[in-house]
Amino acid sequence: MSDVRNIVRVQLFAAARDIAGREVVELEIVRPTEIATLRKQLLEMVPGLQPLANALLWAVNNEYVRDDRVVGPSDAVACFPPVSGG
Amino acid sequence: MSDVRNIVRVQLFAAARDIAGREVVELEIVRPTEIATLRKQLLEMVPGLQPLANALLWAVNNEYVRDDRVVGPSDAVACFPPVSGG
Amino acid sequence: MIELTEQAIDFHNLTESVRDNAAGAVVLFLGTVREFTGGVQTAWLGYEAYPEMARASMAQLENEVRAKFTVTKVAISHRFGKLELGDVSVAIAVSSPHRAQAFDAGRWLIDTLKERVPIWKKEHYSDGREEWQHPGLPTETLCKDNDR
Amino acid sequence: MIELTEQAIDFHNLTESVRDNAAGAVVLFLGTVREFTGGVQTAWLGYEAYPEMARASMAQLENEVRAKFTVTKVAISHRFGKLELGDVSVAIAVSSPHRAQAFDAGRWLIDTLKERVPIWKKEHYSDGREEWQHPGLPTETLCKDNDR
Repeated sequence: MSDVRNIVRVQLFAAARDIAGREVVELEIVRPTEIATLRKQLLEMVPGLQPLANALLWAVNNEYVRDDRVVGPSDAVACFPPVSGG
Repeated sequence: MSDVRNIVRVQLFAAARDIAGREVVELEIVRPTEIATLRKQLLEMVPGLQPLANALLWAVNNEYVRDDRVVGPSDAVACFPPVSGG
Repeated sequence: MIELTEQAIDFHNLTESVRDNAAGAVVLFLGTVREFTGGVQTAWLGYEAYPEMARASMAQLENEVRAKFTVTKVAISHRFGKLELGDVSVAIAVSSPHRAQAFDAGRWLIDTLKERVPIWKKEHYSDGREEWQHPGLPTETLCKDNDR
Repeated sequence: MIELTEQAIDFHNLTESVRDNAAGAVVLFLGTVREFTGGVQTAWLGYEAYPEMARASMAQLENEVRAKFTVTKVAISHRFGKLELGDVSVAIAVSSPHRAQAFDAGRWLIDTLKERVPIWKKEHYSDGREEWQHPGLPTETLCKDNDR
């Protein structure tokens, strides 16, 4: 199973979505992977996000997560800049 | 003029009005008189107010006043216990 | 806007009256008649006002809150007469460019109103007792026999 | 009560929903679209939400405010889509036995919502510029040419 190629769909919002020009980026992973790895892959795929890189927030299954959170293809993953509701 | 007898009408509210059994007490003054004097006259006329005496508030023309405020018959004078609106 | 009324307070209208394009925040405070206070059950409340001075005093609060805080609009309404459980006794609405000032101004207004505006409430308890609320006065000076 | 809506927020109904005989105080907070920020004129605002997480996050706020404060009832509604000047973007209503807790809970809710709930606003200025609001990010990373 460890060589099965899987897809993690990362939802983007607000300025991140505008810069990427799309609402979802699909990242290929070989096995359950840390957010830190996904971040690297996302920035390679969408270099325009580089200026926001340090500020981007990540959420898995509707909760904020840190860089060491491990995710698989069944998780709902999202990435976005600081929030400004209210 | 100094010997003309005048009447100051003191409006009472809440527990003070209930204890006195009336909404207005008329106090006779000989000349413009300090609140401190009116207080003494009021307590003589309505001894039941004695337990509240130290807490009673006085107002003249819709503003709180101290004991040394001088009032005459044309002033709107009121006396009442601590407020509890809201 | 200052109001002293025997009718139910229209707090929706009060809130609308302070909305303004210059404001980013509105705070509304409602005082409502609570059923239990320290285990004692209230049946209803009677509010009495010294009307002329209460209105003058609320208008003065509006002037002072404008001097102390950055507020765009202010509205204060106090009810008097017989109030049932859950009824709104007082409503204060404030708008401000920023939320911190709206909260601080609203809180200052209700705190100061309770200290200063000549309105009094009489508790009518479910056991038939009644009692004027006069902060700082010992209860025994305020309780009257119902038949007195 | 938690709501995320593209319609105008019915803050009267929201306020009514938290009234309770156990409460002596209700605090309502409204965030409204302000016309001027530091001399710059807003034409309208666009609010975007991550809907599933925004709802979960607001429900979590309700749980936390109940743990931190003595609150009777809580209601939170946030709007998204296009908002005009003066429109209500967010409404928070809290009831509590006592007013200090109602004010503190309301303030904690709006402060924490603004830090945490995944909703973003884009300013559309009267001069035609538009700009995502992303606190902490330098403006130049967020401004896009309108024709891009």
